[in-house]
Amino acid sequence: TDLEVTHWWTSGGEAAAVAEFAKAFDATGNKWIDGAIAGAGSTARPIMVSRLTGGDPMGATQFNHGRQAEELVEAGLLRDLTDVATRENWKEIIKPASLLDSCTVDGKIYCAPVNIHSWQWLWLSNAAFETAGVPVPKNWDEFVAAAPALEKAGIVPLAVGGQAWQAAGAFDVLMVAIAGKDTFNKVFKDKDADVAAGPDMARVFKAAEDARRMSRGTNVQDWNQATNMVITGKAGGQIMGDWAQGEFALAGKVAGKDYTCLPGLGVNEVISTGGDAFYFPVLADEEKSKAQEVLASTLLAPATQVAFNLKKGSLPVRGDVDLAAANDCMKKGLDILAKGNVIEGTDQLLSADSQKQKEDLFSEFFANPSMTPEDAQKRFAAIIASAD
Amino acid sequence: MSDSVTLPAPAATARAGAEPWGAKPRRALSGRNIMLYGTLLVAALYYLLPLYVMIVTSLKGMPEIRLGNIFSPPLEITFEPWAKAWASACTGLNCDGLSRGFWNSVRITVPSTLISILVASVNGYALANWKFRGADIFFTILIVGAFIPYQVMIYPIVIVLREMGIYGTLTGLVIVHTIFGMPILTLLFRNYFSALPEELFKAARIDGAGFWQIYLRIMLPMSLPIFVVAMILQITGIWNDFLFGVVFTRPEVYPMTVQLNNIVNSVQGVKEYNVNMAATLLTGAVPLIVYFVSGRLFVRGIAAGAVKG
Amino acid sequence: MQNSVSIKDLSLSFGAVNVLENLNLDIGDGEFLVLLGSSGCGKSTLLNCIAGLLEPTGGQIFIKNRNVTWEEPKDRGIGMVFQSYALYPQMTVEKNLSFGLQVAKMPRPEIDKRIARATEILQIGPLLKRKPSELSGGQRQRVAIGRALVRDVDVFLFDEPLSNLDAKLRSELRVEIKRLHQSLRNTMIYVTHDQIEALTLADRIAIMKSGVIQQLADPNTIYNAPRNMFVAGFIGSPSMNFLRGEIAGRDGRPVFTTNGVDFALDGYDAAETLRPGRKVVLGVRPEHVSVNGEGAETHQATVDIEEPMGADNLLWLKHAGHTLSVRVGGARRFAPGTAVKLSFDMGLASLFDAETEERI
Amino acid sequence: MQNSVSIKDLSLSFGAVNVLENLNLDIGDGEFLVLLGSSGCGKSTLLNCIAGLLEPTGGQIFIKNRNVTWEEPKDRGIGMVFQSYALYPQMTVEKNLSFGLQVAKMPRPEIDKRIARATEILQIGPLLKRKPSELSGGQRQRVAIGRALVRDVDVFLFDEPLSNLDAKLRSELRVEIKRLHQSLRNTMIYVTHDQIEALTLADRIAIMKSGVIQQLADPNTIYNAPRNMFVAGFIGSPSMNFLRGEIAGRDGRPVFTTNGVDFALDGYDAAETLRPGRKVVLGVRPEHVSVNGEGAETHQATVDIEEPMGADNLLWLKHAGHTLSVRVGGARRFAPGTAVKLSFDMGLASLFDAETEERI
Amino acid sequence: MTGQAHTGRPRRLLRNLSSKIASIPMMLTAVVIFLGGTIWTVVYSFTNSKLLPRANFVGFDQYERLWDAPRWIVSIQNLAIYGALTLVFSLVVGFVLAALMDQKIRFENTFRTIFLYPFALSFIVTGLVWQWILNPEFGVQSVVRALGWTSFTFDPLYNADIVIYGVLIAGLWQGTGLVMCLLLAGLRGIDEDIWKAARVDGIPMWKTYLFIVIPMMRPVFITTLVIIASGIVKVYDLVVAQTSGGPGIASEVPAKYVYDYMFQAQNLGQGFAASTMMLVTVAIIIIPWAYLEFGGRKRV
Ligand SMILES: Nc1ncnc2c1ncn2[C@@H]1O[C@H](COP(=O)(O)OP(=O)(O)OP(=O)(O)O)[C@@H](O)[C@H]1O
Ligand SMILES: Nc1ncnc2c1ncn2[C@@H]1O[C@H](COP(=O)(O)OP(=O)(O)OP(=O)(O)O)[C@@H](O)[C@H]1O
Ligand SMILES: [Mg+2]
Ligand SMILES: [Mg+2]
Repeated sequence: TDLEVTHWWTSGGEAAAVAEFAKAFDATGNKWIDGAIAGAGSTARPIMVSRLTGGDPMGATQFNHGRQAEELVEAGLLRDLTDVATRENWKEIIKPASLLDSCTVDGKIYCAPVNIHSWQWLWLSNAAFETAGVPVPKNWDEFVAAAPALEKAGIVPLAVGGQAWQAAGAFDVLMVAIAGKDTFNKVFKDKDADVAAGPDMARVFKAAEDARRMSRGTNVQDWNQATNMVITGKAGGQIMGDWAQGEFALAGKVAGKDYTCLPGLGVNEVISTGGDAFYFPVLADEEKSKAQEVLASTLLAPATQVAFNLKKGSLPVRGDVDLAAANDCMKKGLDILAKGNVIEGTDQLLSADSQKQKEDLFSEFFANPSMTPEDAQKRFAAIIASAD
Repeated sequence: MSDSVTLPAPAATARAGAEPWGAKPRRALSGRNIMLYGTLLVAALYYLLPLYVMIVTSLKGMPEIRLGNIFSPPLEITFEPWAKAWASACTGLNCDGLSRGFWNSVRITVPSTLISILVASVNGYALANWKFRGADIFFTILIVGAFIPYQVMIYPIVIVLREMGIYGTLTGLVIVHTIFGMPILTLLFRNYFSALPEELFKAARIDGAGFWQIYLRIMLPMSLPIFVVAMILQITGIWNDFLFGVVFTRPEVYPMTVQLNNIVNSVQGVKEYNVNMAATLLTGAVPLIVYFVSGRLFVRGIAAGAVKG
Repeated sequence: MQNSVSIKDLSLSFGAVNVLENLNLDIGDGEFLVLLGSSGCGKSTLLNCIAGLLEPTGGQIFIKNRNVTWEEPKDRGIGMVFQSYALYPQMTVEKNLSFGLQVAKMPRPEIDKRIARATEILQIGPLLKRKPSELSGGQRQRVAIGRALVRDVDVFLFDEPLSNLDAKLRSELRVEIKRLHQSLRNTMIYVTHDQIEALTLADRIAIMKSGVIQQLADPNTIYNAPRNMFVAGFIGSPSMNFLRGEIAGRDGRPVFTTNGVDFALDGYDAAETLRPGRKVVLGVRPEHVSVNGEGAETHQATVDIEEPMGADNLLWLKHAGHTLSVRVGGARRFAPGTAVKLSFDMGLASLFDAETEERI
Repeated sequence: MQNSVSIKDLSLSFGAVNVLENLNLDIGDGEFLVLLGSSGCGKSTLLNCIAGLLEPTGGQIFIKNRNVTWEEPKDRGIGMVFQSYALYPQMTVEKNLSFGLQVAKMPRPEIDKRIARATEILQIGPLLKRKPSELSGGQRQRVAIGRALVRDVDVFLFDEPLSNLDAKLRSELRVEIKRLHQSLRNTMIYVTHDQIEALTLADRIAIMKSGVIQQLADPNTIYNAPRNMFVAGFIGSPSMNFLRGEIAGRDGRPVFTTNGVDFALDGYDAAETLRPGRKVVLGVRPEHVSVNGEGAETHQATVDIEEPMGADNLLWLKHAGHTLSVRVGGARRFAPGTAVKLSFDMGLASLFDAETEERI
Repeated sequence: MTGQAHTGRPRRLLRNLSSKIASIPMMLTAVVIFLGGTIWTVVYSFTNSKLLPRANFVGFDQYERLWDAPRWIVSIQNLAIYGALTLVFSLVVGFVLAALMDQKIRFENTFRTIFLYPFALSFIVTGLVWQWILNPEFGVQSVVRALGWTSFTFDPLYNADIVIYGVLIAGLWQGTGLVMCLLLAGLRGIDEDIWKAARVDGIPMWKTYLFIVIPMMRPVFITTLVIIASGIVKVYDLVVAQTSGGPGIASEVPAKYVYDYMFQAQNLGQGFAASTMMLVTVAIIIIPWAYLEFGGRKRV
């Protein structure tokens, strides 16, 4: 049976990864009709929502799992996968369990998580530090300390691209690293505005101010241009998710030798477990509904998971697979994962609305040196207070 | 620019040397020409600079691009990005580049352009020459409509199309393009038609022509330049449209811009600037050709000789 | 008489400007009506109303006894030559001519025949393939006439159709139009400023002033018995001489007296209704004054200016404080200052009330 | 005489159409030259060349002895009334008149004065605030004249400026233009189709045909001694009667004989150069034929048609196989079929060579 | 004859029937889509709709939040600056180019295509190219510095104070070609005789353009104005592609606010509130203008 699957994985590596899904699905005698649309949020989402509300749903669709799909579930547009999940025993195999929680609404499972992406990485250019004559830092504090030397050498210490999500992401990473997992959860999970306005967070904002100072002169927009600054040694480091690795690999750089990756900024080795999930709209066609079930289980099959995640550069959602082929940094991530040092991603914890407000705040903060950390914290607390 | 008028040489010399005689010769380097072409060339430079960067980049390999000198010509010219953009860039699973959506784009653009221009020009004509009570109220709404961001209207339109049962069809998409083209195009045509001498319209009515005949045989032939402009607007808009093309159709008829978007807009993947540039240039080629070819329709003095007074 | 075009109480205003006011006009079937009037008096506006190109603000229009006030121009059975030509710029001359016929779905051979005929009449054969922008003013005007001529309609509206043609062509076309009218017997409404045209073509002439018809009569009546001073002064070139004075009695018969000079009114039609003392204006056309002729009553005058005009010679005479224009044969020359004797042909003169300016 | 405008070997063609060919014309300072010619003969084209709006393909143009062939219109010191008016559509009448002056940085009071004067002459006072689209045809034409009149230039080019005006206004404006010319003494080149205008206004008249000047002379000469048959037939309305025949000798004196009827050529100027047997054409104007008059030599004829034209009466007479038009006073009426006697005023007749059509 | 005379107009509905039939698409679009859609939008701007429109009314909450958001305020200010400058410059530049193109030049077709091509290229990538060109590291600034003028600074996209002008440079680059085309089409409609009259009157070329030709082109200018203005109000991809609203929120624009909140933040209510504000502003300007423009019975 033909099943149309929409997703926003279109770059080289991503496409190759999706191809693994398709291959596996086609092998079950069905057919994967690809509906790739690049550009997550603003581009792909209205399309998916329109298709759903327009009465012409696709067979399956990628969505950031988490709060974003809740409403679609409530509107009865998405299909309950509990049957498949119980049959395949997802509760057991999916690690960390929080991933499945994000798919659960009122005790029913509505999505199939397929990978884990983590944000908490500091990528450092070994060459840049060499030029500046300082050793490659082992953690955030060393990094901040090394900043003046880098600057003197004409190197931007920290590259932060101009897009809003990069600044907000970097802040979250700083927060986990400096204030710790508990504060993180208090603020984002419990929406505790007092904590958000409290002294722990003040420290984070101070660090963010450092980061802001260190990022002056980045002058690029795209994250990968920022990464490229690290690759070419024009910048000392960048806070970016694990996907940045692809850029280093493509430039022929070797982890450990040319660049260094510090999960959790080398301070608090905790990684978030954001990621992608597939949702399945309610279809009238019996056949297709059957095919949806097949697809759901295919996505989580161990072989598919390995093949997919290796190509995608992300971590698999099940702990029981063997990732011997993973590289250095990825292995570090797997380790942390195995230790259970995980937090949920802000995607899962906050509504997109609050996320956006947060992004607006931090992009402004990072770009505007006249904005004091105190002001920013005040506004941050307000956002947390009104978050739902 | 050697269009100096060739005088019958003997006559010219026979007649008192440098004395002005006959038509004024056009000297290529007159002050006026220097000013004129100078300004045009300077302006052209500003317009061409980004194009230059795009072409140069599209001919470089990625390593060279990472070096970061955007103005330097490619050390080693490679057409691979072009080939890749056209034929092998991947859109999800389908690695056949822009070529995949090309015909879909044509299939979408041709009817959408034609129908939207047709509907709007007839409308503009009705508003300019066959006014009826209340027409202006609708028109005002339409003009205000020109200022509504498209995206805001997506959900209402999805609902309307769903109710009409044409959501997801090509017909639906053509209707959407017609709807969003309507405010600007109607205004364009209405204002143009109302600037044509009213006497012609009167004369045609006396000649017994009705609404449609006047439109087809009098107004239309006199409005070539504005039809060109409308075509430029619509072909460009529809050819480059991405949002409606995906929101209102299904993957099998996705236009080329979906591929372009996918090549260019990957969020987390690796960016291949050279392929991006090549893809953009390739996608822009069709409107560009239309611009160039339609140029001769920009005729001068279209209503010359029509009326006295 | 059956009316072909009949206009009842027609009014039209452009915003605050009232152009036509309660205009009434009945035009017989097959009649050739010439509209004359000063520039801007509303002639074109009237034609446009008849054609249905302007919506009247009040009143009704009937064509062939059918109320067409609200009908489309194309349903009225009219052809029109526009003052501004209104040629289709993108069509060749030939296409301009054939357009209306094609629209009417006339068979091609018939179209060709008609075009050939119009082309011949209008002498535009070599121009058929040109566009209007490549024609001279007069050529454009001829094409505009042609476009109306090829059509076979009940009512033709001609708005100054010959104004930009040379005299020769004009007189040829005048004859052609007359002939056409005689053979087709359709109704013609013809605006012109050329009095020769008006007088030779018209069955009746309507003289308009500021949107009001002053007189509607046959050419002879208009010329010789103008209803009021406006009509009298408007028709004829050079225009009628007006002498202000009053009626006096002389030997029991009324005479016209001005600045102490008396003119017998013997030949005048309405002489018996004239009571002495009434203020009147005497109107005499320049050609009805004879110079050094053998009139019954002669007066002394001196030549002021002489204006030769080819066939004629126009003299400006000074007489009793008035300046009179007088037309004499082109061969009779008078040096300024010459003393001459003049006499009026009272049978062709007009008397107007000085107040109402109406003819007595 | 100093030449104001002088044109040497001017040629102009639109693609394959040769409109002007080697045209030469000298116009004196302060002269009033009228251009007459059949429709489409190139009059407007010539004016456009003089104004610098069309580039000649060959030849030179001098204004005030300066070679201006390549100069911009604005440097030529000309004012022009366009046949198509070419008013600025979005400006009021007043602005149309004043714009050129404002651009020339003329002080406001002076502008106002000039506009007031033009307004008065042209009787467009109430229209000053209107846009051209709100004017009648004749009103537009007057504005077009006004736009030229307000300018103070050496050479005025008028392209059929009065064609759309009523006779009354036209004669008034004619007088005004004449007066203007007399007071300013600038050079005027004036295209018209109205022969009265031509004859009364012109110092000299140039008659054109197909881009070639046929005759350039004062009105009297043009009228009475036309150089060739074209000129003769072109001037005068109704036009000259042409009788084809040949010279014969009678009593040693040349006579003109046609269809067996002889006409003595006694009064004719060039009678001595006429050798018998030469094929010639005799041209006689309608007003130079007298009917039932006391000419030396009378011929029998019958009235065919009678056309009353107000002041005059046009008779079409049948005589010896020819049809002759004859003008008599408007009061002399003849029923068709009446037998009349006619005689020619040979002193005012013209003889043309039948081959060359040149005057003998 | 008088029997059948009736002074009143005949049935209104049937007069001009073809015209009314031909206008049906327009009327439907205007009423169903634009009016209907707008009302729908306005209604839902009073709800707390998130991802899907839901009739959960919350009064003016969305508007209060909107006017409290610094980003919205900045967006409006930016739009004002960007709009005013774009309007002026694209009209001026577009007209000058059109006027130059109208001088019977050679290679007209080539020049026109050059000026117009930016309009044909998707801005996703051309925006990136402008980003590069305006980038101080490897764009114009670095080239000029390499030529020896080392203090030369040109980094409009990375300086919050002038970033909107940086956006303007690219915006003009993209949009003036179309304006030129529109105006060129208008210029081509001007009767040659008008030019002749102006030349005889001795009016210099630029004055002829300014006082005669441009006023004659009023209808085309109105069209152009509406096209430019609607482009300004809707400006979005230009900013996204070049600055994503940055640095910080320095180059945010209202349309971006609308989209971001509708689709990224999934707060439809907020997006609708913002778009309602935009629409109200536009309507306040357009409706009186339309009244003046169409209210009189005169043709444009
Ligand atoms: N653009 C053109 N292309 C070809 N022929 C043209 C063009 N313009 C004018 N002509 C021809 O040139 C001739 C002269 O035109 P012109 O306008 O000078 O005539 P005119 O003497 O002013 O006539 P009229 O009295 O009718 O105004 C005409 O026969 C006309 O057809
Ligand atoms: N749109 C308008 N707005 C205001 N007044 C107008 C408009 N159109 C015409 N008029 C006026 O109406 C009057 C009649 O115009 P019309 O064209 O009928 O005159 P006409 O008799 O044809 O004159 P002409 O002999 O000069 O052509 C004129 O005084 C004119 O100024
Ligand atoms: Mg008129
Ligand atoms: Mg002419």
